[in-house]
Amino acid sequence: MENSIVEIIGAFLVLIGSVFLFLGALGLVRMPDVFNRIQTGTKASTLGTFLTFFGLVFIMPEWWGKLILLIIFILMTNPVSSHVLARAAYCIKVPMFKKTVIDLYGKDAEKLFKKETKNE
Amino acid sequence: MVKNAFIFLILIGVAMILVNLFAGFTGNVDLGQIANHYVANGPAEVGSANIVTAVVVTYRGFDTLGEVTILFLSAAIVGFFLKIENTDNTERNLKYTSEILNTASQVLVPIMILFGVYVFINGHLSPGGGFQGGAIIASGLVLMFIAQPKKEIGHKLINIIESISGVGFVLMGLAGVLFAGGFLDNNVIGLGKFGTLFSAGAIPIIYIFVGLKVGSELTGIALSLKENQNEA
Amino acid sequence: MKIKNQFAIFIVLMIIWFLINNSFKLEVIAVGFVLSFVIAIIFGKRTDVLNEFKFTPTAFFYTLIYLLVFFWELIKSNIQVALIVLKPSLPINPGIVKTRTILKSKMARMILTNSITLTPGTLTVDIEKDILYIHWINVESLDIDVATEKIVKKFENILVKIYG
Amino acid sequence: MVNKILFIAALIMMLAILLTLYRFFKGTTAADRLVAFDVMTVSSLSLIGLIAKFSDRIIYLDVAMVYGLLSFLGVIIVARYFEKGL
Repeated sequence: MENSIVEIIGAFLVLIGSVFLFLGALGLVRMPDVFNRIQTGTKASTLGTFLTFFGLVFIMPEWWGKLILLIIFILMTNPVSSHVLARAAYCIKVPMFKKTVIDLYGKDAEKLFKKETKNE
Repeated sequence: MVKNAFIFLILIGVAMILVNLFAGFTGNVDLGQIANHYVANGPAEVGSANIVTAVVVTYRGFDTLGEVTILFLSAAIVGFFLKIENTDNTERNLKYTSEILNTASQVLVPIMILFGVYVFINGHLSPGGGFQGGAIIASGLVLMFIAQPKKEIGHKLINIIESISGVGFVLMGLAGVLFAGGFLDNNVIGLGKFGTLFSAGAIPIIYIFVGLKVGSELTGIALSLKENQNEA
Repeated sequence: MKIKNQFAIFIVLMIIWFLINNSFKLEVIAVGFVLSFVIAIIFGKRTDVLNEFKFTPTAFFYTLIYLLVFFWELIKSNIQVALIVLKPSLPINPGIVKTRTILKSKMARMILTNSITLTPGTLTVDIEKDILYIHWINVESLDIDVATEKIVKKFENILVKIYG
Repeated sequence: MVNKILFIAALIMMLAILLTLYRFFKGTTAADRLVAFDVMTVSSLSLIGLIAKFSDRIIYLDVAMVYGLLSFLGVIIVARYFEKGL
C-alpha cells in the first residue's frame, strides 16, 4: 500500500510524541520528590500530547479544527493544574528531597496560606 | 517488599486487560428482537442519526421525564436539609486562591459552557445529549465556584431556568399529543434532512430543555453545598 | 468598557464554535451566533481578562515571535529532561528561588507563568504581587536579579510589547 | 506503513500509562498519587486520539475533549481539598 510522504512525516511525529510521553512517565518513577516529578511529568506530557495531535493533523487533514482546539486546550490547562498541584503539595508540607539546596519560599508561604478572601 | 509484589501483580493484571482490549475486541454483534426493530425503523420514523437518542427521547421519552423529575427531587432535598442544618447565619471565609487559577478559570468557564451546549444540541448526531451536556455545564460552574469564591450566583436565577425548562419539556410532550401521534412524538415540526443540525423533528428542542434542566439542578446542588458547609 | 469585554468574549467564542463544528453551513453559523451572544452577555462583567490584548499590528507580530520562542524553549526543555532521566546518576540540584516581574496585566501574568512552567528546569510554585517563587531543578544562582535575568526576562521582554 | 508506525506509538503510550500506574499505586504521599493521575489522564488523551484515527470517527475527539476537561477539574478540586480551601 502506498502512503504519501506527508502522512509518513505525521506518523513519525506521533511516534516522537509517544517516546516523550514514555520518558515523562519514566521520570515520574525515577525522580526523588514531588516537585521534581511534577516538573518532568508536565513538560513531557504537554509536548508528547502536542506532537501526537500535530502529527494527526498531517494524517487526517480534515480534522484540523478539533485537533487544534485540543492542542490549545492542553497548552492552557496543563501548566495551570501543575502550578495548583505544586502549591497544594507545599501547603500540606510534603517532604522535599534531602539534597535540596535552598528554599526561599518557606517564610513567605506561612503568611500567604493564612490569607483569606473576604466577602465583599 | 510484599507491597511491591502486590503492585506488580496489579500492573500485570492491568496490562493483560489492555492487551486483550487491543488484540481483538468484538462486541456483542447479534441484536435482540426489540433492538432489531429500533435499528430497522428508527431512522425512518424519528430521523435521528443516533439510535440511542431516538430511543431515549422518543420511544422511551416518558422514562426520561421521570429521570429528570427524580434528579429535581434529590436537588430539592439536598437544599432543604442543608438549610435546616445551618441556622446561625455565619458566613464562611474561603481560603485565598492563586491568581493564576483565577485568570485561567475566567477564560475557561465560558468555553466550557459553550462546549456543553454544543454537546446537547448535537445530541441526535453524535454521542452525548441532554444529561451529558448538562453535566458539562454544571462542572464549568463548579470550576467557577472553586476558583472565584467571591463571585455570587443567585439561587433565584437557577430556579427560574430550571422551572422554565421543566415546563417546556412537558409542553413539547403535550404538543406531540395535539399535533402528532402521542405524548413526546417528534413529528411536530417535520423531520428535516437526515444528518443535519436542524433535523430529527423535536429532538433538539427537547434536548435543550433536558440539558438546561439537568445543568441547573446539578449547579443548585453544588451551590447549596458551597454555601452551607460548616468547618469540621 | 463592558461592551468591549462582551465583544472580546463574543469573538473568542465564535472562533471556538467554528473550530468545534468544522463547517460553515448557514444553520451552524446562526446557532453559534445566538449562543455566543447570550453567553457573552451573561459573562460580560465577570470576565475582564480577554480584552487586555492590544489590537495593533505590532502586537500581532510579536505574538508570532512569542510562539516561535515558546516552542523552541519547550523542545529544549524536553530534551534536557530526557537527558536527566536517562542518566543513571540523576544529576539534579533542586531548590526554590525568588524572581521579579514587572507585568501588570492578569492575562500576561498567566501566560508568563505557564511559559515558565514549560521551559527548561523551572516550575512556578506561587505568585504574589511582583514576586514569583520558582522551583529550579538546577539552581545556578541565589541572587534575585540574576535569577530574574536567567528565567523571566526572555519572555517578559516580548510580553511587555504585546500587553503593555 | 503509517498504520504500523501508529501501532508502535500506541504500544509505547500504553507502556507509559503502566509506568504512571506504578507511581499511582506506590505513592508514598497523596500528592504523588495526584501527579501520577494527572500525567496518566493526559497520556490517555493522546491514546484516545489514536483510537479515533484507527476507527476513523471524528466524534471520538469530542470524548477526548470532555475527558480532558473533567480530569483538569478533578485535579483542581483534589488540590484545593489538600489546601483545605473547599
